[in-house]
Amino acid sequence: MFRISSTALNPDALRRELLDSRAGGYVSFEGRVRNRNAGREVCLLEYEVYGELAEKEGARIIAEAQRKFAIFSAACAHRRGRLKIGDIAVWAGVTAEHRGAAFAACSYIIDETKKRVPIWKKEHYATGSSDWISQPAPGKTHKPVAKRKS
Amino acid sequence: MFRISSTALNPDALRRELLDSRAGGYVSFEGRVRNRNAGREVCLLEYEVYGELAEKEGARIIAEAQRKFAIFSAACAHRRGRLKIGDIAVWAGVTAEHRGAAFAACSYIIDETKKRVPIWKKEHYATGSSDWISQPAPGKTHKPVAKRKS
Amino acid sequence: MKRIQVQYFAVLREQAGCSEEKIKTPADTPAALYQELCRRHGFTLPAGGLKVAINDDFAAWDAPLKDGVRVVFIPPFAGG
Amino acid sequence: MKRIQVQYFAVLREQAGCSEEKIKTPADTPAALYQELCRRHGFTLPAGGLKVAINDDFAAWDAPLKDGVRVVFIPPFAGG
Repeated sequence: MFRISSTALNPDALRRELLDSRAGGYVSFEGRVRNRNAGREVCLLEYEVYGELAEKEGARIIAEAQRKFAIFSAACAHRRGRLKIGDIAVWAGVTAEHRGAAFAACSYIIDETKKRVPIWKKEHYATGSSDWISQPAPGKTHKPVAKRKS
Repeated sequence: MFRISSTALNPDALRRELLDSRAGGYVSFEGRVRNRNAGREVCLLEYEVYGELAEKEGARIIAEAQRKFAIFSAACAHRRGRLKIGDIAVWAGVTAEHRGAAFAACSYIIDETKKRVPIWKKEHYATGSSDWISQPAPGKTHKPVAKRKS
Repeated sequence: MKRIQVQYFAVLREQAGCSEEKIKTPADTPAALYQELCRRHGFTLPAGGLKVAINDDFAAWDAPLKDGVRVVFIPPFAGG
Repeated sequence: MKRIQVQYFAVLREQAGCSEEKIKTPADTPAALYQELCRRHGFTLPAGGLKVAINDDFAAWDAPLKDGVRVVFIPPFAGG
């Protein structure tokens, strides 16, 4: 299950959809809006989503995780719209008989979602300016996509 | 924070103790009582804890995780007493700026807890028999500690 | 001339000043179409950093552009 | 003779039939004490598979056993 949501993500409800009496291990990840990025104070984040392709690509990622790892179930949900500091932007959860597979699959889903699912993030700063942020090169922090038009 | 609890673990409440506006990533693990282990149908599990040493060793594990990984906060809680299928036996949660460290630290805490914290598990089977279970050799499923006295 | 529906997101949407437009174009590929749109809208992103989708599937920059399709130029993104 | 408090968990508790006892013993080390308790309680676990704690800290099997300490023999465990 891969879902784009316009309303707050509820990890407890999302988890309940996954649970299974066979599952010994449940691993989840929550990505939250931070108050700083690359040294700048962030006030607000806006997520824009190419919905049709995001849901297709997200479903492929979940199916790949099911194939690659010995897991029972996996899901991922991502927000669209305006988010405040501390709001959950993305959630992923995996259940498995053994925890190793659950950790690996959950990490895989988040990595691939960030790499492949067309979701854009605009950071609004305390200074009043804003920037569209792109995926950083490995080891780097996020950087603006393009200079703002003046 | 490492805690032995005689009552149900509440992941939502445990998570709230960890949250922090700096934290971009939150990873958690829940280990639940499964209905089968090593091919036998499990009805009930009993956890017995050497409390004084468990809390000392658990606190050491959390401190190690804080030292080894770039994380903000980490916690682990383990049940004692009788648990039913689906009950949470152990929970661990980690917050970090970046998700890689959060996944690694959460996995470390669970691995070390299972290896080093003196907590015993007795499985009660559908057949009416029961066994104390020990840590399996790598790649093996759990096995009984000793033959029952006849 | 082909009739193509183009959809914009994020920085391209802001630079185009709209999220969608219908255009008539002689372009045979997404690459040629993007060049044309750069001239029209003053896009600052080089094609090399973008991906392209035709009818909601990723496509090659030199894929044939058929009449009536929907094209999305996908700027660098960063979910999560 | 030393007075030692011994605490039992899990399979050792069940085989001893109690979770705690105070004993007087000539044993100088946890290893010697465990041998003595095996004879008394018929423990089936070999010392090689156990750990030992003195006053709630892990200790060596040949650590000196002082009067008045609390000893726990720790059978193989498996939390989680």
